[in-house]
Amino acid sequence: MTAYLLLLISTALVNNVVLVKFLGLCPFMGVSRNMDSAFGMGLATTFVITLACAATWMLEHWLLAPFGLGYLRILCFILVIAAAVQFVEMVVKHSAPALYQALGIYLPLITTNCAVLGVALLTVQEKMGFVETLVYGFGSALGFTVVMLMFAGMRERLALARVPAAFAGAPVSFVLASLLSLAFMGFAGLNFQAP
Amino acid sequence: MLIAILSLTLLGAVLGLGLGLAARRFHVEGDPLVAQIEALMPGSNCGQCGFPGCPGAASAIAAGSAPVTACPPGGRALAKALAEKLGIAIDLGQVADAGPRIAAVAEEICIGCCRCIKVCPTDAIVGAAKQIHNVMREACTGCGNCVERCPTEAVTLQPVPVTLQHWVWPRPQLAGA
Amino acid sequence: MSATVLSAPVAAPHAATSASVSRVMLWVMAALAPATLFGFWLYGWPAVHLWWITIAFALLGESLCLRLMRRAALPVLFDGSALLTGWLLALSLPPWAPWWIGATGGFFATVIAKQVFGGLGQNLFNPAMVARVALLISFPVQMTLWVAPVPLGSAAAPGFVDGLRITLGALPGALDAVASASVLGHAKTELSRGVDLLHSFAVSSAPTFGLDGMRAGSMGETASLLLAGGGALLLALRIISWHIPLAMLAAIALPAAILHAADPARYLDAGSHLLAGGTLLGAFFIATDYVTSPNTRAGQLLFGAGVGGLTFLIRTWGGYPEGIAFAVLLMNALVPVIDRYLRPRIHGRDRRGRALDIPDGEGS
Amino acid sequence: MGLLERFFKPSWGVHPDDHKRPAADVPLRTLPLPERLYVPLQQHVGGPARPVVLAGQKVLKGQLLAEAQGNISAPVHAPTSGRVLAIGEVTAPHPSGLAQLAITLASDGDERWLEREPVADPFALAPEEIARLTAAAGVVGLGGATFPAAVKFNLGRRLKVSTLIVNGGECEPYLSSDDAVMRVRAAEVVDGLRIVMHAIGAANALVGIEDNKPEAIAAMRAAAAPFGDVAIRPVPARYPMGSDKQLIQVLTGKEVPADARAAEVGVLVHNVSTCAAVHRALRRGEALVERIVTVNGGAVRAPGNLLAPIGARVADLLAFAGLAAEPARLILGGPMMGTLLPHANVPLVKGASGVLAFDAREAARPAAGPCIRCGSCTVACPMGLLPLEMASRIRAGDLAGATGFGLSDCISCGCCAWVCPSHIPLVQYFSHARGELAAGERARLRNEATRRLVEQRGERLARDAREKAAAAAKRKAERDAAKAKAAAATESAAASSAAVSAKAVSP
Repeated sequence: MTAYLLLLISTALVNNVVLVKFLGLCPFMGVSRNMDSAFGMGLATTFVITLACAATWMLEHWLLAPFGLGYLRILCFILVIAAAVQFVEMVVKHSAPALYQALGIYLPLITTNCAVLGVALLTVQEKMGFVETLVYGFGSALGFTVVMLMFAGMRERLALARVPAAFAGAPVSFVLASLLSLAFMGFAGLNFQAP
Repeated sequence: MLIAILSLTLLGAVLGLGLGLAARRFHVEGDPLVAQIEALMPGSNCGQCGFPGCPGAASAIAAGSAPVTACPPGGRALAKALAEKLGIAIDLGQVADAGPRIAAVAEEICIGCCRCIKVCPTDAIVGAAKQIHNVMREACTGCGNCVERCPTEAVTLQPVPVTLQHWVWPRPQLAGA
Repeated sequence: MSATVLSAPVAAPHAATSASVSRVMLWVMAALAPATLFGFWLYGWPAVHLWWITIAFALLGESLCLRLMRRAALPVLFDGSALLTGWLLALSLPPWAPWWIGATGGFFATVIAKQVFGGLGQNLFNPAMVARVALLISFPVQMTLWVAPVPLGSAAAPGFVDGLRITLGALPGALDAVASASVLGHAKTELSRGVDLLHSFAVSSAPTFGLDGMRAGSMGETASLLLAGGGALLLALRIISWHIPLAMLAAIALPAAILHAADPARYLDAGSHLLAGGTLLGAFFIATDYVTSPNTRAGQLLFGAGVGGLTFLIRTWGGYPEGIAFAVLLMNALVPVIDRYLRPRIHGRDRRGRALDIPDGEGS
Repeated sequence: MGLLERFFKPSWGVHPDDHKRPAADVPLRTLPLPERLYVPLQQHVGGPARPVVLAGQKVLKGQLLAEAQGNISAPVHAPTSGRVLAIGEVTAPHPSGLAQLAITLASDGDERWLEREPVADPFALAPEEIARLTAAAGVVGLGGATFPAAVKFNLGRRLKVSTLIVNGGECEPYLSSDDAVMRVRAAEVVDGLRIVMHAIGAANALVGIEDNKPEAIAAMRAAAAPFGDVAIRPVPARYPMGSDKQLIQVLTGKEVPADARAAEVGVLVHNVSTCAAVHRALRRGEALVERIVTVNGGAVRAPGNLLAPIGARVADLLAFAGLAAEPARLILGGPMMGTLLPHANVPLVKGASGVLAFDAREAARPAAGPCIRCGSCTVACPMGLLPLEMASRIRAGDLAGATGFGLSDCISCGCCAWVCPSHIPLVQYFSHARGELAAGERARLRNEATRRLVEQRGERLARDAREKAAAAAKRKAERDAAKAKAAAATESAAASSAAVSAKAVSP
């Protein structure tokens, strides 16, 4: 149990997908204008990553590995992810039209969000067990959501600031992201094992 | 090879079936956006935007083929509301808006031809043939149709005077804050 | 009778408090002064030189940005905020650090962390801490070289000119002579070498410390009593409220006390955590920065607890011996989220913003 | 609400220097009757009054000049006897400097009252009758809100209010007009408030007076001593103690829900001066034609309280009190919530509790700086709002965001702007945003009205077309019928002629 908790913290904070691994930057910059849509995006991505991790684990261990179909891995994974995203899109459009509108193109683009495929491939690469894979995927997604929320909150405040013309818009957002990344370096080397 | 083809086919079929079922379960009717935009428009169907009335303009704006600044009577306020609805950023500075204006009839020039009455979308002009016409201020939307039709240039658009009831505190203009 | 017509109407109130931003800044500086002077005395002239260089470059960065943006520079410089930023940064630097550490840091703090975001009041991270973290990550060696106390007047203390030469990097070797380790750094290094705390602090070369502040550390962080006194002054003047400092100190001390009781060989005690490193400087002067802390009391408690908890986490299990700066930055990033979810209750409404119910039995 | 609330004890409000003395201690003086009086038609919340006099007409003091119009309105009466000069526009006591309709009166100096009809025992009257007489006397809330008093009576009776709260807080600095009323007319206030209690059916009354007015407290205690159901309650001096919601909470512990009226939690608030005016309206049969007003400020030579007729110019009051310096700023009301006057040639209205003439030192304001998020405003706000968040959104044009932070709950008390170390004019931001939102709401209503008109026009055009078509069809049918008839006739004629010819031929 403790091991899973530590894995969760490690994936969410120490090896944060966005700020440390620099995956999933597209929605990170794209849907972080306000906290509600950022949170919605975080939830959608969490769902997709966790589902995709579970599905790809089964695919890998029950289909690809036994039959030696390793070369089809990316193809199959993308197929599964795309289906999961399609499903999420339908659910969001049905139950939260406002969020659907706010997320816009970034919702279908979760398919090509490198964080999703990246996390799925990493779990295969690390040869994790099923529960470990789930925790890893969920932890990564949690880290993504937390950072999205933080960043969106700061950008909301930034929208009210008198940013110099040269930095207004995207530039200051990138400066902000870099400073946030700087802050997350504090988690580097976090190690709960006895020294 | 065969296994690869089979497994991919199977995967595709299963996922497709699942999505098909989900699509049925989470079906959404139509596009509510056009109706929402139409509700924001002035609704006078004056035609200054170049579309056949407000519903036409609403669908064009929803489809993105017309800018949110297309409606002159709506002015800056409408453009801002539409931009918010559609989630796009606009530069409000480019929208010409001299504040609300309404039509006024210069009584000494009016010949009572009734042409303005016929084009007014809100029946805001009263009068009869050979009688001086008058504008009901509450009903006028300032669309300007009557100004174009008046043969003697007796109808003009005049800014609505500011009264104590309508006066709004100006936003503080500060250098530092 | 006068019939002056004003050009633009001015809204009420037509009276105002006598407080002002620059007065607040002045008081904070006054509260910092004793600890700073103690640092000057303790670490000698190099510390003085580093201090003014850091402040000078902070002011330079600020005025350069204002020039570029064609805003009037003087009134902004005189509000004291850039000076205070440079000051706080200098206090968090190793006292004998070379001049370019202070210069880069001061410049970075006001330019990248503050003016790029729109200047005073609009920055999202504490400028001094952004600069400190950036320096720590870029120049880890220079940023972790501490000196043992060489009080002015003692034999080992460098003179004014030697001090300048040390700061300018023209006296190599001078630093090595008096190099020492900070308490937190010593504990972390020894632990990573497999020496537990009971043994590592038993040796005679181990850094000692008490309330007198006579130990190695950043320029302004060792004078615990003077810092606490400054904090008390700010609290008494109601410039800061007790919520952030108290929550932060408690969030460091509580887990430290519990874990130390459980395993004294692995975990430092609460007293060391409170006195060592930048805990007090951070609690009273850095975490309480208005701009980058929440604006409700409940939010401030949460913020303070977060800074304290993260500091303890990084100090105890992280890769860096000191975690105040990181913890402050991480919690700064959470401030908008905290502010959004912890709002004060509006009179006549419940916490979720709905109007209160009209009580039964009253009215109709 | 338990421990949490107790721990985060509200510490709202500010303590500005009150500057009430020495003006408050100067004996009450009476303003010599000015030659001209300008009585605005709207001195209250609600619809403007409709004039019932004509230019040139002679009127007596207390005579009705304009009658109430609509459900929420109040009449205005002649403040002295004389002749109506004109009914036209004068500059309103409003920061915009816009004009407002007023009746100009030339006084004849006789001060001849209209026949007054005092009520000997108001407690024998039905509550409705008290409300009617109060309304007829033009009594409105004199604390500054100027809500017609009688409307509130009826509301209180309908909602079965149990407690009347009498507001003697007067927390605004510089002002002491309520203080003067309580010192000089304590018996009238107590009698008036007992009449109000009778009118609304309240069982008891609490008079809240800030503890910086010991003389007023003593006078009121003496006047209220015979009445067990009237309690004088000193409250701590803290701005805005005189705000309804805050005073209710301090005196009764009740919190008025947002968007609800105080009467809905069983209390009703009336100002002490309003109570005195109710007493005069009933016991003396006098309409509200004069009030006690504080003239104060650094530019005034002899500050103090003046009894002045409604409609006197601010310039008249200042001239009487004397000016020590050219006023740098003129304010109607108190410094915290009062309105800036464009110049001194504006009339005194019923809701004006003070006229302040600030000298240059008092009027000087440091330039506003950027918000440093110090949170002073959130601590000071008596409503628990976040003024800094609202203002930053309004500055960026995000009115909806500001509304989300509770803009509609703001009472414009000015605590936030007073306490701001950056001197940001927060209240002006909020006033601006509210004005814009109201304008937007008006535009929306107008839009809806337009839509209805367009629909009606469409229907009319369709009806016209239908009728035209019907008429055309009818005409066509008639024509066809006529044609058919004619055709038939010609046919028959032809046939007959043929027959005739045939006949003619046949033989």
